Amino acid sequence: MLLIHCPYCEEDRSELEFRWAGEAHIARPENIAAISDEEFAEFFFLRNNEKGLTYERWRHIHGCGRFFNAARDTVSDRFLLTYKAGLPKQPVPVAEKFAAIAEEKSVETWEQTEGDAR
Amino acid sequence: MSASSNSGSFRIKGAGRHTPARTARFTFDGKSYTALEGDTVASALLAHGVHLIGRSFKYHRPRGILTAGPEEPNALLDVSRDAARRQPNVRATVQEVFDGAKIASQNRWPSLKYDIGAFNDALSPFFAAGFYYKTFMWPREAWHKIYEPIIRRAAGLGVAPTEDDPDHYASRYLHCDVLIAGAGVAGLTAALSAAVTGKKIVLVDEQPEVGGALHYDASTVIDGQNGYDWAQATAAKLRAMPNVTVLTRTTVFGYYNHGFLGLVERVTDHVAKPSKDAPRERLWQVRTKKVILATGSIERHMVFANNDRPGIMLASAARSFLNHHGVAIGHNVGVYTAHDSAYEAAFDLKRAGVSIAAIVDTRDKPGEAVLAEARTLGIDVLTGHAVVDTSGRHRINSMTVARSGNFDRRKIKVDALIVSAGWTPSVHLFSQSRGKLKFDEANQRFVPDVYAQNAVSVGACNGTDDLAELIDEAIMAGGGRLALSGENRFDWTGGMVGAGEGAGPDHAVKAFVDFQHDVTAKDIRLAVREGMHSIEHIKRFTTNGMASDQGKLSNMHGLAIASEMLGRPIPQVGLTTFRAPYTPVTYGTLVAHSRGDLFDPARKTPMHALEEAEGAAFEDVGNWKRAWYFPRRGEDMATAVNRECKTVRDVAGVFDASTLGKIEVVGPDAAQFLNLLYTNAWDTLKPGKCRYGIMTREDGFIYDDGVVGRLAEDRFHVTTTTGGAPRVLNHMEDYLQTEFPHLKVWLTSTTEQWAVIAVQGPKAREIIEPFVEGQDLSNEAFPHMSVAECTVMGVPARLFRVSFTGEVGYEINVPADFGASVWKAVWERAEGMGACLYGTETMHILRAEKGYIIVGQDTDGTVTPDDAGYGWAVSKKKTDFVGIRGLKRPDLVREGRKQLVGLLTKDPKEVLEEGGQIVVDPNQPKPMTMLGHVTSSYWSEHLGRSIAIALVAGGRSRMGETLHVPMADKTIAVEVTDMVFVDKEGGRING
Amino acid sequence: MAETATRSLPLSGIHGGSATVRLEPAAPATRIALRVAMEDVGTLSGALGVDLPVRPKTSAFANGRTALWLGPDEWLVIDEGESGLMTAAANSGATHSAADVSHRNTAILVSGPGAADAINAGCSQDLSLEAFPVGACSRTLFGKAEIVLLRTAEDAFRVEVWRSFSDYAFGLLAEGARDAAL
Amino acid sequence: MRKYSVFAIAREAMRAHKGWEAQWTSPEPRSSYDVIIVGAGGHGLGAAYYLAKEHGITNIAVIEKGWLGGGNTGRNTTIIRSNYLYEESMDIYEHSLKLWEGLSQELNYNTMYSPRGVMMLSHNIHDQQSFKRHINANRLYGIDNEWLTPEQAKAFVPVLDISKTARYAINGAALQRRGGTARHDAVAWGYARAAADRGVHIIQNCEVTGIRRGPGGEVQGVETSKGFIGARKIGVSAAGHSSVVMEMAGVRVPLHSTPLQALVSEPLKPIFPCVVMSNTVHAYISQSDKGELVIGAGTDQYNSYSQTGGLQIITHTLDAICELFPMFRRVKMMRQWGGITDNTPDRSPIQGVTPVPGLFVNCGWGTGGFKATPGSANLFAHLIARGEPHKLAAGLTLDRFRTGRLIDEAAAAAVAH
Repeated sequence: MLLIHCPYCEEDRSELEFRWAGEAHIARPENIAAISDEEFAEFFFLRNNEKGLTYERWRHIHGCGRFFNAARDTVSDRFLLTYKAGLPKQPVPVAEKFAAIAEEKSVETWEQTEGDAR
Repeated sequence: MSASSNSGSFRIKGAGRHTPARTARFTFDGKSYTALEGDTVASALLAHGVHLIGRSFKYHRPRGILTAGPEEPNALLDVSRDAARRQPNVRATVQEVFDGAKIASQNRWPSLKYDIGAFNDALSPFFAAGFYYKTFMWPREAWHKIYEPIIRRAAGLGVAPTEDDPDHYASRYLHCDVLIAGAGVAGLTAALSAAVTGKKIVLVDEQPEVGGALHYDASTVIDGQNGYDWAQATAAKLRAMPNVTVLTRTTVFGYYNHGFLGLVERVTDHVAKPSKDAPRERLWQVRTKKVILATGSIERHMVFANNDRPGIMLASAARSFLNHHGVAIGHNVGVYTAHDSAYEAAFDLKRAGVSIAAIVDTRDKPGEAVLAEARTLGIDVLTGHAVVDTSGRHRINSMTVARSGNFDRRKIKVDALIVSAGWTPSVHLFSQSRGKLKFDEANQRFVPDVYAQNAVSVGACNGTDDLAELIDEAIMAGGGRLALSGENRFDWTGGMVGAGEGAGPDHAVKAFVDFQHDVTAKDIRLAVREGMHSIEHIKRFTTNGMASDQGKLSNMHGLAIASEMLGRPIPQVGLTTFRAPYTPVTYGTLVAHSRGDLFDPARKTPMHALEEAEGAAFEDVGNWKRAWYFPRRGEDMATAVNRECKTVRDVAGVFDASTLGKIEVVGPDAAQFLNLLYTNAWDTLKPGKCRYGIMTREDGFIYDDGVVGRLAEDRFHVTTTTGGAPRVLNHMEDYLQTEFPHLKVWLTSTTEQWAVIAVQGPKAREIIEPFVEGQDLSNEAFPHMSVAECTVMGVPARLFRVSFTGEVGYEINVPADFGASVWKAVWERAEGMGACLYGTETMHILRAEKGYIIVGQDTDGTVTPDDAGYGWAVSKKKTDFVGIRGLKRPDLVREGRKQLVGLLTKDPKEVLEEGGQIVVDPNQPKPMTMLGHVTSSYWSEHLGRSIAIALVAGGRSRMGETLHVPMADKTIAVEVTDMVFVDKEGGRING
Repeated sequence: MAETATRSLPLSGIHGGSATVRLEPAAPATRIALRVAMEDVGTLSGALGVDLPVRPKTSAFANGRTALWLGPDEWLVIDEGESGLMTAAANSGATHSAADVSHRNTAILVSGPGAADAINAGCSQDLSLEAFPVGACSRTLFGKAEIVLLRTAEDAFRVEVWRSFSDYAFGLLAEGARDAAL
Repeated sequence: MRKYSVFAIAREAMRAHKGWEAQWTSPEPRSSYDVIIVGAGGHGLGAAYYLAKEHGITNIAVIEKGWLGGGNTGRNTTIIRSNYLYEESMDIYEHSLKLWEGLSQELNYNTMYSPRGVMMLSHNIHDQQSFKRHINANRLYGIDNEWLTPEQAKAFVPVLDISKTARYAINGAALQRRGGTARHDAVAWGYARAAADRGVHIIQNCEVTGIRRGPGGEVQGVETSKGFIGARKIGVSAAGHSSVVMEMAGVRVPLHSTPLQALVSEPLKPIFPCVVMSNTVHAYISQSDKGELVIGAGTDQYNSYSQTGGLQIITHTLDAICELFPMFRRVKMMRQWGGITDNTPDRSPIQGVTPVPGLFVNCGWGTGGFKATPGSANLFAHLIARGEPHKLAAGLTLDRFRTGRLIDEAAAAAVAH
């Protein structure tokens, strides 16, 4: 059960209060009626599904009700930062980034623990 | 040795910490025994000389008690308080005896002593690891029909409970600064150190009392006093501090993400007569800032031929039984070890009057100190020797000893044998937290290396053996200042992993690595020979470590044997992952309060009780209970529904529509927002009017629908489907907050603010008229699709003139607490006028007769507004709305899409099955080409025939065409028609 | 028609609790769900006679009215009397949304030394006085129901819950209360 | 390859099982192959086997970053069924089920396919309508699936609670008798052994780190932790990691990788005769040959490659299981674990060509890929060998997300496992 910092409530809360809302910073095309089938498919279906640093949206649905953005490492599930909706993509502070890389290396992934000889 | 009391002839007078006068009676396989309070089932049985406890999984070999803790693989029992409170697979070494306990052995038939299944042991040469992958394949059906049932019956251990569990379980969330797992010397010291900082501390231990290894280790002195006494005093001190919670009989079973841990507390399983209010177990869900892991270590057994006989036991277990429970495990005990700890067990036993047949040590050079002490006590030590075999059918009666590398063997008579191959740090929780282990080559063990969460390991689980060092480490981890001294009698040396001498050669020798699953050293070698080179493959092929003890004893041995066989060092072979739970956790505990009425909220409308009183049958719609139909005395469902349908069309009916979702959309940009969220246009809707709206997602498929009323320029009352309410609100919030944040509009769920009483039918107006104030109900003043704020029975109400039946219809919205009162009055009047109450079934039929769709029944997430025949609801003028682009994709505009149409069966009495599939040619071979399916189908009492709605490929171009619905027993011919079956002109609705 | 509708509360007649926890349904109250942008908070506060709190997880009380911060532009305003909250808001002159939710919610009062433990049977928030002091409030989950939790005293809470979830919430509180008394 | 049989076992029993040969070898990679398959799960190994057996291509490497069968093949709850709704789905799952029926004999490896029946519980009218839609479609397509009354369901699963007072009382069930379970490891191992026997190289502990492409954009081979390995055809069958591997070739696929958890109980004597699934209360359960109750939990809500999930997912699943089977409250969870599932927007798989010449993809099996193993592998082999999909898999293309021709089993309210 994740612990998530809500940038509106300014507090860490249990994942139970939140709902994941997909990849962040995918703007709905302003001229959506005019885009091509390919562009629509990309907008609506294609996602980065990053292994590592990902930007995503959450909604504090059983809390303040706000949607917000988060940067999370999908290998360690560590949150690097969260910030309010509407803000542009926030860079991950360098220290956090290094910590995340270190952590990603430090966590026992299944490849490491269950892999064969390396 | 004295048989001092009836609590067992193996009790040692003066030994142990239980009070002789406090006894408890229990039965084992029908025979009655007396135990002392504080005994585990294991210690109580051993006190009576009972060593044969169970049978193994595969070979049904006789098994005894190997350990004194939760790592026990053999002594698994069925423990019951009464018929409904029966628990299989209970560890005898953990379960405390309570007065009246009924205990039985498992996995044997007809009895523990004479078990038919033991025949498997004789056939064991055939049952090598993975043998079942290589046979049982012929003929094809035989696996499922013959072999598998036999294997299943032989496998499994305990018998599942067959009655509903009458006990209850509790759950609690808990927050703290530091959680300390394990209350041995390290955990207690860390707790003391952390407690003085004022932080909120939770100290957890799985045993009934704190102390950990001090339970058996009687020679350790801490702070100048006996270690165990120090532990109890320290716990008392901690308990008295307001910032400390001490939980005993509580296991930290899982260490999850972000400082979240699962604990299970066993509250009543040790109590003879538990209070009714006490839960059997309590689940603690803890969120902590820091974890101190003080989980200790687990002693390993020695791997050698026939190392599994009852009476063979870990050295530390023998010490626990003696020093804590006051029970000797035998009269003449042998010792086989590769580690000094077993010597201390021998010393304790010897001093208690038990004779020690010999200490057999694989090492040439055991620790000097223990060797000297053995000499002093006159114990025979055979260094550089191995135990290569044992004998004894239901209990060991001799061990066969050989000098290393020598074929000369001699038998030594024993009635018990204690073993130790050294200690494995308990890194389970550390590993669950996703920390990374490193291999300590010198001591052949894995210890914590890199932490993934804010945790620290102290003591034996961290590979810290020296007591002074351990205390320093624990104080440091706690973060406080503390002066504490500790003294051990002996510093231990030694240890080995893998098979000892006598575990091979492979033919016919069973040297067990994993007791419960009967995995032997040769099984592991076989796996490697067969190409299983990854430890995970070896585990899965042999099932080593997959039994209910999850490899607490077997993993390191298995790994070492594989490593030797592969010729690769242990860290290169890898380690299987430690998974939660640390020890098995009762489902009931994980479920806790979520059972029965609290399993899932049953949402009821304000009128529910009144409907119940009228005899309503209810159906589940999402979380809601909705009145389904109102049978009168003697009516079955069909009769009741036919009556309701007819009455509504002829007179009127009263219906509870409260569950419909309602969203208050308020703000200057409200219309603009709805324009973007619905396919329809809303700026043209005048206050006081309603419109039916369709909502699509970006993909263009129907997502929800409902009537929207405009109450004012800046205020809309939006309704949604019952099941769709939460997701529609979330969907709207998503767009409002993240795509259209510039719009000044807010959304509030008002579903439950309003009780909604629908009155439909020719007499609807007449029925409601006397209750309504402040609104002229005439057709001119309040035509179909109107909304007004007015007063009903003196309370502010929202009145809608809407119809989901095709008749004149009103929906009275009153504040929910008034719902019952208004309903009662309206129904009283309606009943007097010959109207009826009707439920969702009648509602479904009446709307189908009019061709109104139900989203989720007639549509399924693949249907566009046009497919549903609602193309008119998609604005052609708007330049944007959610779904505008998705609707134009090639597949959504192609010819031949499935469209909603009406179906009339050729035989008017025939009612189609909802879900029936439609074909052109019913005689075509399978697989048939299907055109679509029946989405709604009913008997229409009003029409005196059946009607149906269906999704049919190219449906609207097939009007009049005959199609077929092939059923299992017949084929039903149908004609494609329009979807409106009643009052096509729509005159009634405006009546 | 002369007959006037009477009000029946969802939890009327229910009672429960344990040696350390008292559970009782709250008296009927007037409530609005209030939404207003930051710049108009002052205006609305004036109109309602209670300062809408702007710090997360806090509430304010004045003139018989309690305003609970639920989100950055969202408050639940509770008046335990029959008051004109809607009218007061409407007369503020500022752009806002007020929806009457007096009957959508009902409330359960939880008090006694075991109150926090009882609520922690299903609520994942830290209810220690440091983390959740008197006056603190939050929307959160209680088991499988959403609630708004307000601490009214060191050992007393008000649990606001949608009416159709109130049976469930009361039932779970009763279980929590039983366990908290052990 | 030495044939497995009861006689072989008897012979080996006489000599302490010293004569068994390795089931597969661990060769060093060649510099190039005709075909490289990324991912040695059941789907990838099976595809290699069918390429060798049915298409005469044996110069194949299956490259696996961990140990073979260690991904979702070895982590799932082994449910097999084919009673899907849409023709595209029925085609592939029924093809698969037919292969399951003869797989042990085909591979000379006991995969323990056990047609013990898969029962889906209906709790309300909506479930009933949906199940009957499935049953009718299945029947006209030649796939068994039948409606049971609550009493018939109880007769089939005696421990089922069919009382009317249950929170979500059962109003019927759909049963596919040919559905059931199989032994997951045996499927991977059986394919590995049979493929290796035909000359396929299975290269474990070798991580693909890049896909090299030629001047025309066509694939030339893969960069790996063991160096570059050439091939003109690459099939990606990497389950939860499909996005990561496809990204190496610059191809984006509509996938979410999500943790999916499962758990087993302590071993019990036979109590549960088949597979039972319930969509309404979100749970599925069966009993393994070892006696463990095998229970599938739901997916966690967020993207993750961590293979760990939240405890709340497990507790919610057990809530439901204990509601359906109240006597299991005293049973104990022995082990929980997680896998990474790759989920598409319409919950149907993607198998087909990609915009990159020579690159083929098989992914998006979500929570239900195990049942498809033989069928998917068989058709993937066809795709790689012929360069175009078999007609049974023709609807599974990437292009459907452009045209909107989705195969929305989730929307059709099928149980998605």
